[in-house]
Amino acid sequence: MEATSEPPAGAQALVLRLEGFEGPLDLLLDLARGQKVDLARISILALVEQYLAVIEGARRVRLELAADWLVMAAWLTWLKSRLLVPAGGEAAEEAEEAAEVLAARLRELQTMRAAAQWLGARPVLGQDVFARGAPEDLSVVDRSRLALDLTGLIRAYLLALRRAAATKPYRPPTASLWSVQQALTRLASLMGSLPDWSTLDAYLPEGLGTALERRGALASTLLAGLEMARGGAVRLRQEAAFAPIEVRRGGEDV
Amino acid sequence: MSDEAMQDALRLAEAMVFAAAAPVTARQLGQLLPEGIEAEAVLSALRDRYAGRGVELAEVAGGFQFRTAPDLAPRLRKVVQVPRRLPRAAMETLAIVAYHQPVTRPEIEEIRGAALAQTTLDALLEAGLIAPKGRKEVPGRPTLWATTPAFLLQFGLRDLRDLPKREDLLVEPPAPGQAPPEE
Amino acid sequence: MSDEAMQDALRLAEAMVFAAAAPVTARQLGQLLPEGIEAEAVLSALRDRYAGRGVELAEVAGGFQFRTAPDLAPRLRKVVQVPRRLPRAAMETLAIVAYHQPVTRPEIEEIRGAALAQTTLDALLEAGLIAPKGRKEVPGRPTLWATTPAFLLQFGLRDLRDLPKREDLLVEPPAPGQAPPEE
Repeated sequence: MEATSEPPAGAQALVLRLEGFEGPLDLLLDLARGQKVDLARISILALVEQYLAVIEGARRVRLELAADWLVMAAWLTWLKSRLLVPAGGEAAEEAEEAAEVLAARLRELQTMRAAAQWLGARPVLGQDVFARGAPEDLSVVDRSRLALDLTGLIRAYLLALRRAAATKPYRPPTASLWSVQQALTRLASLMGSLPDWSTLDAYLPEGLGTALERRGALASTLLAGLEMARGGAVRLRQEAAFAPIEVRRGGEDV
Repeated sequence: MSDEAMQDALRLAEAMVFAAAAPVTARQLGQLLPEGIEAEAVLSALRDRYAGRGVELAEVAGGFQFRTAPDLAPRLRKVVQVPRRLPRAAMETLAIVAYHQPVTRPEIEEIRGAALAQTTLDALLEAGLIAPKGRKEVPGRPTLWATTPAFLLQFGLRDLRDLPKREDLLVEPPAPGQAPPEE
Repeated sequence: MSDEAMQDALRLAEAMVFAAAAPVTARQLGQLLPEGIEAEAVLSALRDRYAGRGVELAEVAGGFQFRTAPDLAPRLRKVVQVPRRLPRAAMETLAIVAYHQPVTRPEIEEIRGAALAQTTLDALLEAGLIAPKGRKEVPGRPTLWATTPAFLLQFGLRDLRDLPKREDLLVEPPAPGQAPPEE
């Protein structure tokens, strides 16, 4: 091939601006356009030879070539060898297919280049045409409504209570114990309204909260019962140790 | 000045005033116009051209700017609702009134463990979320506060019993001598 | 429709499109017009009124927007700040995304036959011209890219169907021996 001894003049020029191309496909497209026919009828074989001549020329001027340029060169060398075999064989068919894929890729790249040019030729907003520089905002903000939800309300409540608890010094709740005097009054007023021999429990006041209050009230009521039994107003009995203490009106005998 | 030159100047002035982010002065326009064309005359002609239209040329801040015709502005006005939040103190006070009503101001302060600013109370009153509900029969007869129907509406409640129960919200400190509530 | 009603509708449309920062749709205008007046007819009349003026009514990105006439650009650029044009690689990438969307980065690189520089992708993203649109269900799940409404706005397109057909892009074979038009 002639190119090996003397690369085409065009190829020499291309070598010098190889870096101006974005890659092997970019160069191939440029070479294809140089064939002065439309992309549907380019000669892939001629294209391959031109590309390989450029790579050869680049090597001669000891230009560092990126791997993708060499990969493309290797592939195109393979393609060239297949394109040169007589038509009809399996290898020739394979080569034709590969050549068609390459031609399709070149057409697609060319199409996208044309699309980019078409877009670039449009009047671009901010470059060639301008929208209103100071648009008017005619919207009015209404802040009269409140954004409230239950979750927020409850969170605020808990926060307030927690903060208040944290700031208040701890005061143990005052124990309200049922006094003997209160038990005396209650026992005296209730005596007779309950059946004979009721347990002391029945004479406890209502609304006793804690176990402590209950035990305190029971003790006061027992003391009151003992006090009244001393004067004979009531009688007390207990069937066995730790059994409930029962009480009844005093006076007449059973 | 030829009519063609004036038409060209008018187009340029129109485009310039339209595209500029700030009002355009006669001097700025003049720098773009060819010799012999007065910027003031062009702007005056431009104002006449837009007189009575949906957009008018207004003289503002020493320059010229297009503005929506005043009579159309109300029809173009869009109301954007931006609901505001209540400040934290107001939200806490509202929650306390909701759970403890009817409640006096000193009681609210006692529960919150902080003084209640008049502005906070005013904000809730103005929003119609709370209202006075009689007076407490103690010395000084302080006003009692309660929530309003507007409060229910705002929180999407049918009635006050729809509020989560206090017991479900609070783990109260265990009373002495009593087993602590389940953890 | 009476002439008076039409004049009023024209003024309203003019004011609305003028004031808005984004294109106004026929539907948005229709909501402001009285019964029996077609928004499309009003916008069409408005476009006729502004034809040949310094500011023109353009149909872009599904709506209508006033824009300065393209022939005034050289003079307006002297007074309006103009951002830099996109470099060729970015324009090509944008064209590929526009025609192949949704498309992955490896697919773009395959078509261009060159790696896609990060700066190119960044420039398109920053200009808001492309946006991620899900992921392709292949190993590695690469991001899919598509054009945005800002792309339509920027290039004055009503919608993506305004892009020329692929066949029409190559009708004219590239002039022989000519250097690529822009670098």
